[in-house]
Amino acid sequence: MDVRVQEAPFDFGVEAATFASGCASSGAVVTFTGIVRDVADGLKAMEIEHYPGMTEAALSQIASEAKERWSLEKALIIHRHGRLAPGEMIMMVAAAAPHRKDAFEAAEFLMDFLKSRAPFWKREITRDGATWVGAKDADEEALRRW
Amino acid sequence: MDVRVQEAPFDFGVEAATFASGCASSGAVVTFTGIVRDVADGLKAMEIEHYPGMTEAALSQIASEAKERWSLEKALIIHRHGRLAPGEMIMMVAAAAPHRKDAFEAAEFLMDFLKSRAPFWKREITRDGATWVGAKDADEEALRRW
Amino acid sequence: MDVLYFAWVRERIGIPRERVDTNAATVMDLVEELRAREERYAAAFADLSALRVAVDQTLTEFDAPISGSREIAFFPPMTGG
Amino acid sequence: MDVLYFAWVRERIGIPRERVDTNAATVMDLVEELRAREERYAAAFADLSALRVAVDQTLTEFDAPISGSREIAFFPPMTGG
Repeated sequence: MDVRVQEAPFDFGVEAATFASGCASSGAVVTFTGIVRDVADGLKAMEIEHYPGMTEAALSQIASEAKERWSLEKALIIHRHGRLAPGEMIMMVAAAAPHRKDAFEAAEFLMDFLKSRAPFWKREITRDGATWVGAKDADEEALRRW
Repeated sequence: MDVRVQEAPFDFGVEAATFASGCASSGAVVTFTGIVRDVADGLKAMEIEHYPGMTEAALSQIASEAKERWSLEKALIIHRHGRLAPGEMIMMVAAAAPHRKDAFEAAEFLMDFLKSRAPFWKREITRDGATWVGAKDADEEALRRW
Repeated sequence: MDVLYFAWVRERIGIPRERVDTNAATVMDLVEELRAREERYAAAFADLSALRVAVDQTLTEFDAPISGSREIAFFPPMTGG
Repeated sequence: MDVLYFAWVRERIGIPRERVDTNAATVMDLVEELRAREERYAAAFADLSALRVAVDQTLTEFDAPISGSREIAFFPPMTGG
């Protein structure tokens, strides 16, 4: 289990390959990557604030729970904070399991908890100023599945 | 949309990174990778037979349907055939969408159809000989979701 | 038309493909003709619930018409992914 | 104890953290004390349904006890991932 909270960019290709290459007893690897969308609404940057200490603890707990519930061989969470430009990768999760259903479910579980139970707050910077991103009802709803 | 059927290995890290880096308008990228399991049951190799011509057509059709149903920005399927050693990657799919739910669902859809509607047949080679892998009821069941 | 066999169907029949001259109207008619040929065909086509068929590279059912088709393929349930 | 503020709660109150001497028994008691201090606190804590609280870095409810706790954090619903 590997949890990293960092300001620096990460290399998705290298992380995904390294994760998958150590999964010979698993068979199924799912990754999710979140990217700052570069859409035509004048977004200049995404700023991500977090709660040092609690963030690492919350992510480790989420990863442990996923690992136990789906008998994962491995789980990985990388989440950045600070200022990110459009097109930059915000975070990734990866889950390795013997069967695809477990790998998919575990990755979705990790994402659903990251969205609304890990202490990160996103702020969008546009030409018109800065706006805190609001929590979505759909994200809270998604947690009920688990 | 990118569909590749090949005997040669592929570089998962490079493919995943290339796929994700071209997804600036998407926000959510999900990948799935299938690996020949290296378990303690004496598996020496996995041989994958396919139906040249029909394979490419079936994968393209599955990818097109996924792209349409979930408004994907991009979809990728790579599937190998021939003889693979334990630990080698068999295949990967990737899906890029504006929101994570769509990216996850599309990737699961691609996998469910690959499992039992794309003309591949797996054979396990062990010390005791060769055995064709049987289709699983659970895989047929999984298709009903869509 | 060309008739193709894959996986254990290919192994049981002993060849990957052959040219078949037939007036069979449906896949099932063709299966009956093949079954009547030789024991290895009868063995391969003994349990149709364990087989799948594609006509001109599209999955279909055993009652599908095949007149005018170029390529019929028989194989076990697929195990991709 | 240390009281921490994040995101727009931090902006509204104007500081990221402060030392608070309190005999508050629950989170809610602490909120009432802070509200009574100054307008900026009253504004930040006006709508508790828009706030979340963590006691010693664990998410909890506003009726949770805080005696003996070292660190209370207030923030809006999280938006990670």
